[in-house]
Amino acid sequence: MQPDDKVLIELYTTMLTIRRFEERLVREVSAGNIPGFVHSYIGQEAIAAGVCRHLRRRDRIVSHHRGHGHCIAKGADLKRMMAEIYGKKTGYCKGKGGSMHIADFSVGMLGADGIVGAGLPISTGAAFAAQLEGKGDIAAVFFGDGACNEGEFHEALNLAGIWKLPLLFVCENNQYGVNTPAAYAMAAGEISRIPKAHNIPARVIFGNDVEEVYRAAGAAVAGIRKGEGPFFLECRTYRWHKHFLSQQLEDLRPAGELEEWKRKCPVAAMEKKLRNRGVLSPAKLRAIDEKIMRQVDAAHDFALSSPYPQPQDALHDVYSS
Amino acid sequence: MQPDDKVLIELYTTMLTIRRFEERLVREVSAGNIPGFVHSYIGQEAIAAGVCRHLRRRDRIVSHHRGHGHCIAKGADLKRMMAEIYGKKTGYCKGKGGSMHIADFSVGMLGADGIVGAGLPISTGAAFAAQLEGKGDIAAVFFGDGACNEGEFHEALNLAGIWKLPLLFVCENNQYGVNTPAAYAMAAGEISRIPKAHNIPARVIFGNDVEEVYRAAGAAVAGIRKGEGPFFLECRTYRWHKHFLSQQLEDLRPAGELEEWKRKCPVAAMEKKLRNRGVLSPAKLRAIDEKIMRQVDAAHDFALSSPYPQPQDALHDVYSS
Amino acid sequence: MRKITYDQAANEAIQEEFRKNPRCVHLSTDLAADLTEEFGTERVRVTPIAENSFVGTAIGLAGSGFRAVVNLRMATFGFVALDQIMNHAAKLTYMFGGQAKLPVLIRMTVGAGFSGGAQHSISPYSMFMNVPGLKILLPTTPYDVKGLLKTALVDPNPVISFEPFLLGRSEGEVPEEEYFLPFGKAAVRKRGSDVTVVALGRMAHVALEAAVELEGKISTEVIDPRTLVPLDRQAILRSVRKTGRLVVVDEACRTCSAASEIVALASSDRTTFARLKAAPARVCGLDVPIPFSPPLEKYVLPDRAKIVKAIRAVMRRPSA
Amino acid sequence: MRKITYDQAANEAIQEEFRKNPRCVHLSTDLAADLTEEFGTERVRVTPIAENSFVGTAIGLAGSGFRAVVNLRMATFGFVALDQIMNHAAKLTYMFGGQAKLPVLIRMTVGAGFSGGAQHSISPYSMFMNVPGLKILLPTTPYDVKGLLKTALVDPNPVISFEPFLLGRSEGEVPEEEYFLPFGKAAVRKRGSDVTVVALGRMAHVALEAAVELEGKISTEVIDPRTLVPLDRQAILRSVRKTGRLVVVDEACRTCSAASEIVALASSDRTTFARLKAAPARVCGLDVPIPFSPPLEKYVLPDRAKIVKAIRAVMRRPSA
Ligand SMILES: Cc1ncc(C[n+]2csc(CCOP(=O)(O)OP(=O)(O)O)c2C)c(N)n1
Ligand SMILES: Cc1ncc(C[n+]2csc(CCOP(=O)(O)OP(=O)(O)O)c2C)c(N)n1
Ligand SMILES: [Mg+2]
Ligand SMILES: [Mg+2]
Repeated sequence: MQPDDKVLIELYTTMLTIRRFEERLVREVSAGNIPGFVHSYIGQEAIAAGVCRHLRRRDRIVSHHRGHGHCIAKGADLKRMMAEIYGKKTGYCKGKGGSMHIADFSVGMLGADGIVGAGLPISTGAAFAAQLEGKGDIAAVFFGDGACNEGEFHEALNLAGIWKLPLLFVCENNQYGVNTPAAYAMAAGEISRIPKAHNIPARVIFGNDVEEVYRAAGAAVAGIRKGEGPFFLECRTYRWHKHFLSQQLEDLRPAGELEEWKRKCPVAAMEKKLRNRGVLSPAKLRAIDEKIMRQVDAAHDFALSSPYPQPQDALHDVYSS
Repeated sequence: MQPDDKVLIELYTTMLTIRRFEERLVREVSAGNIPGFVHSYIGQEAIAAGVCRHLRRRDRIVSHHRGHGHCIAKGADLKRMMAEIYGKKTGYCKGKGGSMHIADFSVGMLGADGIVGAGLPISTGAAFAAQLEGKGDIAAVFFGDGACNEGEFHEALNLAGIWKLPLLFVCENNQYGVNTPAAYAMAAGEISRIPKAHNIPARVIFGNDVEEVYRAAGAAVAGIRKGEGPFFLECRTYRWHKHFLSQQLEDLRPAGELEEWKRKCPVAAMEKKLRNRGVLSPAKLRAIDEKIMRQVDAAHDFALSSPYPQPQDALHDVYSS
Repeated sequence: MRKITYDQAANEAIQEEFRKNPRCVHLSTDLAADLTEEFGTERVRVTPIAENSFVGTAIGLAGSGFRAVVNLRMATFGFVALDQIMNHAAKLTYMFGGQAKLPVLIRMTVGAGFSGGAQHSISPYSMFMNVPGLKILLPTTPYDVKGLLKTALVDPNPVISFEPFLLGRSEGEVPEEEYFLPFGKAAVRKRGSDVTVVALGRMAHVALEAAVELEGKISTEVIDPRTLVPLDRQAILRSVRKTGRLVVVDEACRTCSAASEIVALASSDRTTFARLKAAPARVCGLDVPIPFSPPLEKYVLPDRAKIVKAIRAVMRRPSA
Repeated sequence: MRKITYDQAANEAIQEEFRKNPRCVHLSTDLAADLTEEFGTERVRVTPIAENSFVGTAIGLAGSGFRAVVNLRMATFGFVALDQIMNHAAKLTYMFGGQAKLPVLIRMTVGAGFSGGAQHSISPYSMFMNVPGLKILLPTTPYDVKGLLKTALVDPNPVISFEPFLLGRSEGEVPEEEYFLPFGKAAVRKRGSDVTVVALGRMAHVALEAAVELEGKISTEVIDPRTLVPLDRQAILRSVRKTGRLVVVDEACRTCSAASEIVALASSDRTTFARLKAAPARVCGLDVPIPFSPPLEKYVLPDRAKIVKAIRAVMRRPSA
C-alpha cells in the first residue's frame, strides 16, 4: 500500500505539526512557563503519523507518557491540547490532566498515561469493545521499549492472542527507557521475539521512515480489520530530547548517537523526498510550514489567553453522573 | 545422566512418601479434620522427586500453593510438616502458615505461597543470592501452567535472562488452572516458546516419568552450576484431585481424562520398572511402603499429640528481631 | 418471602442487568457457569490468571462504551491489579476532566475466619477508601448485596464490591420483584439509645448478636453502613449524637482501618464531639497478619465477647 | 555543622552501610551512578522496568541472607509491586513462623505540589500502615533521613521509606560522624502548650511555619512522628493530654489517612479523651485525585493558611 502524493503530503503535514508543536513546548518549558513533566515526541513523529493515517475516527488508540504526537495524529485540536498542557480550563481535561494525561475521547484518543506499560491492557479492552461491536473497528496501542519489560506487556499480548482481538501493537523502540538501554534490559534481544512466541505476527521496521511505517501499518490494519487478530509493529527510532524536558538527571546515552540519529530525522527525510520527487516545491513546503506555525501560535495564544479553572472546579469530575 | 539403582530407589521412595503423605491428607480433609485450603500434589510426584534429587541442601527452592511434594523432596521432616498442616505449635511455621505457606528454610525450601506467580521473582532473588555467593549453588522454582499467564512470569524470565542467574524454572504443566485449560488460556500454545523468546533454553518432558525428569533436570542443573545461566523445564503432568481438597466447585475437566492419566501414574510406573528390572523384589517394595506408612503415621500422631500454639503467640513473629 | 443465599442474590443482580443491557461484559478466571449458559462466551469471558490486565481490559471496555463486571474472587488476588484499580479505574475520569465514564464493577471476597492464612484472610477496604474516585460497597445480607449490585450495574463509575467470604452461603429474604438500593444509606439493624455500634461486613451480624445479648441491660443501636464510599456520615453522626457513645467493629487490622476513619469522623465533628460521653472505641482485628491456626486466628479477630466487653467499657465514664 | 541536601544525606546512609556490609545489594531502574562507581555492577544492579519482580527479587535475596535496597523512585510506580510488598514482604516472616528475616529497604518519593498530576502526586502511606509487618519511615529533614535510613539498613525487617519529593533538594545540618536514629521516636519541632499539631512529611515544615506565624497568640506544639510504623503514640498522647487540642496535618487524601488514625488514636484513648477541650481536626488533602493545574492543586492541598485557620478553630470551644 504505497502512499499517493496526497497521502504523502498529509503524512508530512502531520509530522511537521507534531514537530512544531513540540518545538514550541521545548521553548516554553525551558523558559519555565509550563509546569509538570513534559515528555517530548521529537524524533518519533513518523510513527504516530504513519500509523494513525490508517485509523478511522471510531478506531481507538491508547497512548503513553510521550503522548502529544499520538493526539495530533489522531486528529485532536492543537488549541485544546496546548490549553491542557498549560493547565487551562479550555484544555481537553479542563486542566486536570496536563501533558502526561492528555486525551481526546471524541477522536478516539483514550489518553496518555503516567504508568509505564499500563496502557497495554487498557487497549485490549478497547479492542475487545471493537470486537463486540463487530463494525470492523480496531484499536491501536503505543508503548516504548521499556514498557516491554513490564508484566502487563506479556499479559496483554496473551489476551489479544487468545481472543484474537483487533489490536495493533505499536512498539516505539527508541532504544532507551530513560537512561537504560533496551539492549541491557531485555533478554530477548529482539522485542518482536516476544509477540511471536505468543503467536502474534510481528514486523520490525525503521520507524523514522514514514512511508515504511505507512506501508507496514496499512498492511497490518487491513489484516486486523479482516478479523485476522492482533499484529505487532516494532518501530526503531530515537528520542532527541532528555527523557522529560525539565529533567535534572544527566542524559547518559553515548556521545554521537543523537547526532547520528538527527541525520535520520524523519521530518527532514520526508521533506527531502517530497522536494526531490517534485511533489512539493520549496515554496509550497514553506507555505505548509508557515501555516503550521500559525496554528501552533494560535494554539499557544489560545492557551495563554484562556482562563485557569476555578479552584473549586477541583471538586468536580471525581465521579461521573 | 542415567540414575543408578540406588538413585532409582531413592527417587521411588521420595515419590511414594509424597503419595502416602498426601493420601493421608485426603482422608483427613474429607473427615473434616484439617482446616483451610489443602492443594494435593498427587499425580505430580515425579517432578519434585526428579528435580530435587539434584539439589544440594544449600540450593534453594521456591514453591507454590501445591507445595507439599517440594517440601518432602527437598528433605523436610514429615512430622513438622504434618504438625504445620494441623496448625500446631510444633509445625514448621508454629501453626501460622498451614498447608499453603509451608516452608523449611533449614533445607532451603523458601516456602509455598498463595499468590499464583509470585514465587517466580522471589526465586530470581534466591538465584541472585547464589550468584553473588559464587559457590556454585543454584535456585529452582516450581510453578503451574496457570502461573505462566501472570506478568511476573515474563518479568522473572527476563531478569534471569539478562543477569544469567543460576535458576532452574520448573513448570508443572498439569494442563489446568483450576478448571481453565492451558490450551484456552495461553496464546503461545507451547509454554516453552516463551522462555525461548527470552533466549532461555527450554525442554518439554513427560513429567510423570521420574527417570526422564531426573535425566533432564540433571543436565539442566549441571549447566546452571557451570554458569550457563537459567534453564527451563516444562513437565507435562496431571493433578488427580480437585483444585483443592475441600473445594465445592465442580471439577469441570473432561470425563475420562483423569482415568487416562491415572494409568500414567508416576509412582505405579516406577514401581513396575523397579520390579521388572529386578531392582526391588515385591517384598522389598512392600517393606519400603510399610516403612513410609509408619513414618506418615508417626507424623500424624506427632501432629495430633502436639499442642496448639498459645493464643497470644499470634502476636509474635510479625517482626524479626 | 423466599429465602436465597447471598451468592445467589448477587448472581441474580448480575443476571437481571445482563438481560437488560447487552453492553454488559463479564470477566473472571474460571467459568461463571450460569452466566455463560445464558449470555454466551462472547460477553462472559473466562480470563487467564492475569488480574492486572483483565482489570485493565475492563477499564478499556468501559472507556469504549461498555460496562464491565470483573470477579477477582478473593481480595488478595487483586493485589497484582492494584495499579489498574487505584492508578487507573479510580483516576482516569478525573484526569481526563470528565471525558470518560468508567462503569466497571469489581467484585472480591474479604474477611477472615476460615483458616485461610495471612494472604487469603484480608479486609483491605480502607486502602481503597483512601483513593478517591472509587465507590465501595460492603454488603452484608442477600437483600443488600442484590440491591446494591443492581445499583452498581447502572452507576457510571468504578464500583468495588467487597463481599465477606463467610457470608456467601448465608440465607436471607429477597423479594422476587426488582429493586435497587441507594449508595450512602446505612441500615440501622437495631435501634438503641445508650451506645452506637457501627459494624462493618460480617461483623454487622456479630455485633447484632452482641447487642441482643446485652438487651435489657444496655440499649445498643447497631448501624451497618453497607457502603463505605459514599459513607452515610449523617446516619452515624446522628446516632452518636443521640447515644453519646461509639464502638466501631471491623475485622480489618486496626491501624488505618475504616474503623479509624469512623472514629475520626465522629470525634472531629464538633457537634458530635460535644455530645460524646466516653472515648470512642475500636474493636478490630489485631495488627498482625492473620494466622492460620484456629486458636490463633480466633485470638486476633473480633467476636461477640470482645464486642460485648467493648460496649460495656464505653458505658463506664472515662477514667481520668 | 556542614549542610547537605536531603537526597545527599540519604545517599550517604546507603554508602556508609554498603561499605560496612558486603551483603548489601541495590536495585533500581536506571543508574545509581555514585553507588555503581564505588560498589560495582554486581551489587548495584540496574533493573528493567518491572517493579513487581525486582521487589520480589529483593525479597528472595533477603530470604537468602542478603540485604536488599530497592529504589522505586515515585510511589506511584510501586503500585504494580503492591502484591510483593503487601502480600509477601509484609507477611512472609509471620506466615513462616519467624523462619525468615527479610531485611529489605524500599524507598519511594511521595507528595504533591509540583504539578505532577493525579498518578504522580500521591501520599499513600496509610494503606501500608494497614498491612502489619512493614516498618514505615517518613523522614522530613536531611538529618532524619540519614539517621533513619542508617537504622533501616541494620534492621532485620522490611522497611519502607517514604521520602517527600519536594524535600529532595532541601538542605539541613548533618554531622560528619556516624549516627543512627531510633524508629518510633517522634521529634517535637516546637514546644507549645495550647494545641498539638501532628504534621506528616512535608507538612511538618509547613505546620512549623504556621506555628511560628501564630507565635505570641497561640502556643503551638509541633510534632513530626518521623516514623509511622512504629508510631510514637506516647509522644502524641502526652502532648495532647497537655494541650487538650489536636490538629493533624497530612497532605494525603483525608479519608482513611494516617491523620484519621492519629485522630482516632487520641480520641479513643480514655485519658487523652478526658482532657480534650475541643474536637480534634484534620487538615488534609481533599478527597480528590490531585489535579494538574496549579490553582486546582493549590486548592486541594493543605497550606500554611489552612493550618492556621484550623488551629484557630480548635482554640474556640466546641460549638454545640
Ligand atoms: C511502572 C512505572 N515505572 C517507572 C516509571 C518511570 N518512568 C517513566 S517513563 C520511563 C521510561 C519508559 O521507557 P519506554 O517505555 O522505552 O518509553 P520512552 O520514555 O523511551 O518513550 C520510566 C522508567 C513509570 N512511569 N511507571
Ligand atoms: C494472583 C492469583 N490469582 C488467582 C488465584 C487463585 N488460584 C489459586 S491456584 C489457581 C490456579 C493455578 O493454576 P496453576 O498455576 O496451573 O497451578 P495448579 O493449581 O494447576 O497446580 C488459582 C486461579 C491466586 N491464588 N492468585
Ligand atoms: Mg524507550
Ligand atoms: Mg495447572
